Amino acid sequence: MPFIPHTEQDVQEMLDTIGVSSIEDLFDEIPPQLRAGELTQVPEALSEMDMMRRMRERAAQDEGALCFIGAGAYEHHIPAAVWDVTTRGEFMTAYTPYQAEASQGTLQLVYEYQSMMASLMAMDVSNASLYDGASGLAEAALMAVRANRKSKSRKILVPGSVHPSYRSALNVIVEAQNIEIVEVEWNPSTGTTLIDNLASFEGEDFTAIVIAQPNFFGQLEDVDALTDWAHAQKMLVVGLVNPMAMAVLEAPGNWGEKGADIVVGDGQPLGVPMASGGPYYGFMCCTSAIVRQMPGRIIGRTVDLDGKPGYALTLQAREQHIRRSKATSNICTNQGLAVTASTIYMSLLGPDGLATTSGHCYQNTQKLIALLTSIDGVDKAFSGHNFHECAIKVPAKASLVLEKLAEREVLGGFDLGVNYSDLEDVILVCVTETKTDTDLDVYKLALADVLNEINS
Amino acid sequence: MPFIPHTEQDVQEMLDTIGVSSIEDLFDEIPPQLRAGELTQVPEALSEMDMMRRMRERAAQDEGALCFIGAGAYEHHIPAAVWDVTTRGEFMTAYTPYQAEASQGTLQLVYEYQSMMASLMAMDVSNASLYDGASGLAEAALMAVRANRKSKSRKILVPGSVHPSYRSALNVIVEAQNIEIVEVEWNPSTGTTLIDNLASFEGEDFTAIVIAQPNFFGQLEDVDALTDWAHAQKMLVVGLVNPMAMAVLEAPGNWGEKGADIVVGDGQPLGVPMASGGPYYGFMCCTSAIVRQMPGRIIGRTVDLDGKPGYALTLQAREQHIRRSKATSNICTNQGLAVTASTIYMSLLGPDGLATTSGHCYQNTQKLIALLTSIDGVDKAFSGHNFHECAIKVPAKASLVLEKLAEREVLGGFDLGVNYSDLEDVILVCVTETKTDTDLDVYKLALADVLNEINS
Amino acid sequence: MLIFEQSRSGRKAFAQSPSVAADLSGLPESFIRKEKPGLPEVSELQAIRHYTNLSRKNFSIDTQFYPLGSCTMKYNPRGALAAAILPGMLNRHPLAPESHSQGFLACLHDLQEMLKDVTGMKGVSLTPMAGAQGEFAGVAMIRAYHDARDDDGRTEILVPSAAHGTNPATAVMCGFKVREVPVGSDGDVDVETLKTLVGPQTAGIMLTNPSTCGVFERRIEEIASIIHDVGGLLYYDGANLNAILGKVKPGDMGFDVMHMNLHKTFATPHGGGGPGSGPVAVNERLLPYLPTPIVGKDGSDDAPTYRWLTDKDIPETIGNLSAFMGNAGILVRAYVYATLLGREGMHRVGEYATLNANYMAKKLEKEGFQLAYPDRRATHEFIITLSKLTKEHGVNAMDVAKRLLDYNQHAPTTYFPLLVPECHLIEPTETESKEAMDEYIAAMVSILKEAESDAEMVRGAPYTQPVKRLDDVKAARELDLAWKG
Amino acid sequence: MLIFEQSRSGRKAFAQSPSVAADLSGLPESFIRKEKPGLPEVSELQAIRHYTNLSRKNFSIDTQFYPLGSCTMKYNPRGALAAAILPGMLNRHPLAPESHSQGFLACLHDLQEMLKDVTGMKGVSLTPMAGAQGEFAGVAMIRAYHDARDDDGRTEILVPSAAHGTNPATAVMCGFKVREVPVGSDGDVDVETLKTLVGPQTAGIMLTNPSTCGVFERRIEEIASIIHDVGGLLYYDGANLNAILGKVKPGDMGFDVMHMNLHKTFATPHGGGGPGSGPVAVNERLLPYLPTPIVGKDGSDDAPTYRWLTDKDIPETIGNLSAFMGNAGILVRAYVYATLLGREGMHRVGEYATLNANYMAKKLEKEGFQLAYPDRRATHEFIITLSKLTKEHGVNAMDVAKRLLDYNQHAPTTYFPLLVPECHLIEPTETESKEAMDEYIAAMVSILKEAESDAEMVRGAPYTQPVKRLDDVKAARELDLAWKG
Ligand SMILES: Cc1ncc(COP(=O)(O)O)c(C=O)c1O
Ligand SMILES: Cc1ncc(COP(=O)(O)O)c(C=O)c1O
Repeated sequence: MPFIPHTEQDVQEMLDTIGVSSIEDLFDEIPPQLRAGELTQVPEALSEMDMMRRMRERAAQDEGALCFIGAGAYEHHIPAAVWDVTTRGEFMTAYTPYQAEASQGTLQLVYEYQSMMASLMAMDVSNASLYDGASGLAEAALMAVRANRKSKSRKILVPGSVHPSYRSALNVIVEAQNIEIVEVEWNPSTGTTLIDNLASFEGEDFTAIVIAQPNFFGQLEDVDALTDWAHAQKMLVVGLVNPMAMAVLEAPGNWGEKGADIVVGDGQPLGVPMASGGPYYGFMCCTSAIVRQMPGRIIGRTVDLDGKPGYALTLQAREQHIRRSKATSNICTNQGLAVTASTIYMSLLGPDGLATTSGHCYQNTQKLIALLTSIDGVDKAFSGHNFHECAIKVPAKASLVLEKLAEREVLGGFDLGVNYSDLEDVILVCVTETKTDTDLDVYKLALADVLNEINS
Repeated sequence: MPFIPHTEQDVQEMLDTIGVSSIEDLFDEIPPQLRAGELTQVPEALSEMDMMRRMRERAAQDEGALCFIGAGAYEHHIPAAVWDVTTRGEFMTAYTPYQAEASQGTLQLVYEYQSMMASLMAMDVSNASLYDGASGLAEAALMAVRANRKSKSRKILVPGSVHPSYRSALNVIVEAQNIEIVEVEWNPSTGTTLIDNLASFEGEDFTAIVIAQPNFFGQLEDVDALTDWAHAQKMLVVGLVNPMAMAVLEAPGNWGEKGADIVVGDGQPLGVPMASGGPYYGFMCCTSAIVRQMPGRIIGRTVDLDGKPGYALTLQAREQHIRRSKATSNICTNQGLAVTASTIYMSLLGPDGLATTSGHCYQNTQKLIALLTSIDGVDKAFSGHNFHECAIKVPAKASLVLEKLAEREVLGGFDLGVNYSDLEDVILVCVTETKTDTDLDVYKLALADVLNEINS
Repeated sequence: MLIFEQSRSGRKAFAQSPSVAADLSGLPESFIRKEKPGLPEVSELQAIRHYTNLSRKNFSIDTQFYPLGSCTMKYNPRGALAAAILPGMLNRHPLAPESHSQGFLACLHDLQEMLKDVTGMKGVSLTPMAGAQGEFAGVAMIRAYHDARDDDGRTEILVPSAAHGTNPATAVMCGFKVREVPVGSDGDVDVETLKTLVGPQTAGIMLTNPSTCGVFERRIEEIASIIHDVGGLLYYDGANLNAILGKVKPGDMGFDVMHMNLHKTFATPHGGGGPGSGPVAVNERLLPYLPTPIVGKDGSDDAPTYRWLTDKDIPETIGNLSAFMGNAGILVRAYVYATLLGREGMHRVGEYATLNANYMAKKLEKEGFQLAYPDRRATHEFIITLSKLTKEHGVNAMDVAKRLLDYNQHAPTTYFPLLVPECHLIEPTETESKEAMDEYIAAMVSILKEAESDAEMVRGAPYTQPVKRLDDVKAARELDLAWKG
Repeated sequence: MLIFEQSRSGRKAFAQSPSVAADLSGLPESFIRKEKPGLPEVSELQAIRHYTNLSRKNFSIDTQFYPLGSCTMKYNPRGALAAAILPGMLNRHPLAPESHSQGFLACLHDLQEMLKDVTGMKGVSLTPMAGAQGEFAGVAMIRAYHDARDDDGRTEILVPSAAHGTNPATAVMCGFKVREVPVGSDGDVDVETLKTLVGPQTAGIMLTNPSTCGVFERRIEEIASIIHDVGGLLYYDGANLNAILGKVKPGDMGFDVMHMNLHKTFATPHGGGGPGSGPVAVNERLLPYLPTPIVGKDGSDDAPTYRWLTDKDIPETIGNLSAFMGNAGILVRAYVYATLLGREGMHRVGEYATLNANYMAKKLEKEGFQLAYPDRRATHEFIITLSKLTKEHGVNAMDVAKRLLDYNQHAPTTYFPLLVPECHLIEPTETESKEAMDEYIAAMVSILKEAESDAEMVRGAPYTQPVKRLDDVKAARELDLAWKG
């Protein structure tokens, strides 16, 4: 009986104690007509050995290609130590630290995480995590509506250059609460949100604006100008950032005169494997002024009976288990283990290691851009600066090019035509520090080859 | 500076404390002419990322073939839990438990290991490990010479059906101490040591005999008769066994009337990966009567100041760090971590799980024998019974057949011709529980194909 | 000591990133960060030592019995981890083309099929990232269903007073008003009152069964009729599915939609707070609204190909709830768990979980503890109330919980459900041995004696943990949420 | 509690082996085991919980400062583990054909080359499985060398009195008599006496440099001449190589043969007692005798192929010491470590190891501790003697060591080398931070005060460990080496 330790004698003794004659008797309060039959769709058990064999075969099917896709999930080198320590039973198989005295490990770690993340974002405080970047953005929108007492509109400005999946998840999650998302157009030549695009919104009541840095196209926005403009309009500013980029780029807390009010994003680049999309985690930071509107768990430092420092869940009155229908969010289980990994990752790299890694992503991307645009008909889709993704225009349908690259075991990027009908010939290409010069050459040669094939 | 935590300020403060002006000064007692120059053969450092990339490439070179080689190292399924727990820092990065109070984890575990291993071998006691099976056999020979006070000969009978590498290592290690290894011939039709072969040795003074079960050819010896014969000749019996087989086959402690006196072997089959040959570990058990002659560390159960049970290194007076030139062996560092894995492995499988696994090795081998011998000209080399290895005669040179099988990504076994000139057309094939019926078919088809190619 | 207190400016002791700085000369100054973030500067050894030692300050399933009610802290098989971290699984990009995703998609599809079977439902979407997001998806589908029928007046979701906090919070997030349904003294929903609360304003009801009172809602079919009769739908909160896995299917009880907590029922690790995974399952009515993405299968069973179903396939979907496929890695672990259990094993889960809980309940009762529902069968969990102890000795449920830690036992869930005073909600799960439970019971008996002879001592517990009882009030009043250096 | 005490007859709770029993009908009864072995019958959870909790009773590098002299307890990089457990490395059979071994062989060959360089030797064999086996291989080669020259009368190996126990034990295993060489009060070998001990009977000398006294043998070149002049050879015990890695090459000091402890100098984990790895290196003289197997390289540097060298290539080899390639997996880890350090890093090891030891020595001296060799430079380790404390307060070196555990500091090596009374041999290694050492020093200062004010208390230490001081005498007298049920 996999995982069930009972011997026949145990079962008998237990039944005797309970005073019934069979396990079946324990279900006697359940109406008999509700009892389930065979589970026909659940196959016979496999031993761990057979299971691993199957899983190795399945995993091998998906392996081996060189990956240049980013679009919200990024391949970085994860130091071996990160998950060795993260998967220690004491971290991995504990739950939410309700019993603080028996959970100081997790609690102190999350306090350290909050400190690191707040500092990386140049914000006052951080929570202990939300599900992912996209749902985190939705929580930020809900939070902004609660926090901006000056605004009555429940309307939020979101540039079209924000990740399309983030925007759709945002919509799904906030629309039931009558919050309206208003799209801001991006400039087709720079791929960014220009102040000029915003002029038309001036004077109207908006609760908040979302500013992504870098944006979905990998382009760098003029965050200072946008932040100051929004604050002048009495909106809250929600920064949406890639935390890896923040080791090099100016942090949201320092944007413009006053900095962003809320910052969210996906923590995956910080030591969390791509793993088909999750578990990642949404991080969220904000200014002290609005911390009581923040969703999710928060750890605070306090003292014990002897005055010794210790850590505990705090501001629980915001949460569903205390406040129920009046909670700031329904979130309960969060993404703790991914946060554990990120905390260890940031400790291992430190500020300089993170900046170097981040810088090499940038540098490798510039190298690849130079290589690819040396091919006839291939060009950057936008002017301006970018971080480690770049929209590359190709002289063919992006979907076709990508398909043919995949046949050559190069996953060439994300087809922007899927979400932007004007960009059907544009590929969003990502390069991180994991790519060598040889890898970049492989991509270039494959692309040249593919374009040749298509055009011949 | 990989792994060195010193800041410039640290270094300065430390130098100030010491009262020197540079690190260089700390080497002023070393004659200058001895100072090393550049290390020209050590390349520039790689980052962990670049190192892992190189190692992934190298590892991939050696991967993928279906392995039917045994000959002393066996592929078994290792439950995921085994090494997850074994590689916990507290087990992996501790050292020999000299400070018993701060090492109760390792100490209790080894006490449990000793108990399990002694019981699996049906012997009184076990030590905490030797290097591997081969060097363990040498230690057993040395121990037998110390322990058998009745014998003066320093001569030990070793059948030719004992693993050739074991025999050569045995020779290398014992010859300096004037111990003579006398070879016993094996019967060419059964591949085993027959009592008849031994008659010629009767009356002569031998210190001990080595009895392997199964022997190198995978054949089962008549261990009861051999043991009783040896004891009648006043020899000590050194059992050499595969511990996995002992879940099914009679254990050395129960051989014949009185059982073996010393038992050794390689613990690798019990949860230790093949890993190109090590780290494995040599296990050694013996009767209580001769425990003070045993080499290697031994853990004993005792009590602390409060009378609470605890564990400690014991019988240290046998060991080099106390007894120096009079020690039972020079061994110091042993193979603790592999023992840790085996202990967890045996706990996870229990007596029934181990017997089932062992039984499936046997059963799969019988299946493969039937398949292979259905090919024209292919036959068992020996009559009698075998465990999970079998000597298979092929109608061609074994080395050629194996080479061509390898081209088909089947590692077909061990070429017995390497060590036995009469067996140049015999392959020692091993099948464990890890092989499926499909795998067996793959082997059969590949072999048929290879023989076809060779004969055409 | 905090990791920051071990940091020294200028320390660079790692082999983790390229040693040469990158060329950033192409980036204008204005984009570039001016001040280093305050991350610690420690050596690899310091980081490992620090976090290894921190981990040692946690209780966990791997180290202690952890009978946290409503959380199903069962053994998390290491084999599931091993499979999920195979390189092909770990390094797959979420947007990899389907040609490079067949292995992963096959696992997800198999899991969908198994979950349909155990829930008795018609469709499954794996995407929700925890129970609460599953609830959101489910209630959003209820909303979409009424919307699609232009049934506009349905503004209320009913929730029993014993419900988990996520239920009312979710209903509100989905734009509904919450109306509480009282629970009777036998732990079942008060059906008579329920009848008075329903009407054309009823969008649906959210129920767990067994309920958070640890008893099976016996009149569930009647409740289903009441709700359905007024045009509402039934949401099943699957947090307690472990009690009935393989024994009863929620779909058969009349539920229209539900979530599962794979991190509970399907043994994926809880990670010190998460991640979890909360797939939703629906009957025919709600099939069109399932959240995306879902894995579809084309071709024959012998040569299947798998692909993502998106809003092109499911035009009425409520949409996506995360950037990609939810907590994909957790889904892989759950799939592996189901594979290791197999059909027989799946049937056994509910049986042994129930056996363990009933055993503990009966034994504790015999030792003088008061069951909240003494006349009911326990399900996979049960409640004791310590009101008497509190009244007589001033030792409350929290004190007993803290004292348990000194006995190396993780405390059960305390003060939930709110309607039982001074309660402990105890859930042993099927993977715990009789011996482990007996030890816990012995600890409880011992604490009972201590409370009688030295209540003061018990109120001061714990004494053996890295810290003594913490000042929660100070934590909330004098907020210290980030280290300031 | 022992794992056996958690066992219950008939418990089968695993998914680890095939669930159906195998068909053994082909095997005659007489071969078959009659009684089950006494292995525990526990669930996967019980096993994991038990061993996880056991691990928590250990001190280790990952959790504590561990300045065990002569053992070089430096940080063990996790990257080395990650590389060594790549499937291609972990699952390679030791007898796989060379066509399927090029990746593994390349690593070993690269390691051989690097070790030659850092030792200043001409040949390396990686096969010995720990230091002591390296010593055996080395002394056996010395024996083979003399034998090959028919130089029969060489029956003695010289060993300084301060030498590690493995040195004399090894010499005896190789059939030699051991003659002890005294060590002077400055920690160096007494060269004048040495001269009187050598002669035609001298096969060789075994030395470490720096010696186990933690000082550099300054007259090493003179010693080499003395030994070489009488026809003997010099063996270098590489246990202390960390002190001079990248600074001095043993080959340049005149040594003919040596071993390295990769588990010390090359940062492979100590595993609670092992495994280690003890490669041997030799100069030209002993090249013909190197133990097999060794990795050879054919072809150009651009397209190398690697192969095993065996006794066919090295006909005079002393032979093989283990069934296969020694502790292959440890060799891979050591190779990775060297790769991560690189040339510069390798040069730094000796420097920072020496800096740390000298810092600690000087600070402890300033705090009132007595250095065994106060006029000498410390090398990578140093000795303090607590004789004064023992005389004045009855607190001996062992008492202080045990009390250190209460300060969460692993004790240094005690009572070794034997010639320094009441000694602590302290080796911080280069991977420890100044803060870690300062904490240790603070603990020592505090214990000194405790010894002065409450010697009794210190003698009773430790108080904070899973057990108090253990009764070693009982352990040896009333042998209990296996659980009897
Ligand atoms: C009864 C019940 N419902 C819902 C939830 C919410 O699930 P999750 O924490 O996965 O969001 C929980 C979890 O604690 C629960 O116990
Ligand atoms: C000086 C010295 N020589 C030799 C050895 C023996 O090495 P090993 O334990 O690897 O056999 C040691 C190890 O402790 C040592 O310190």
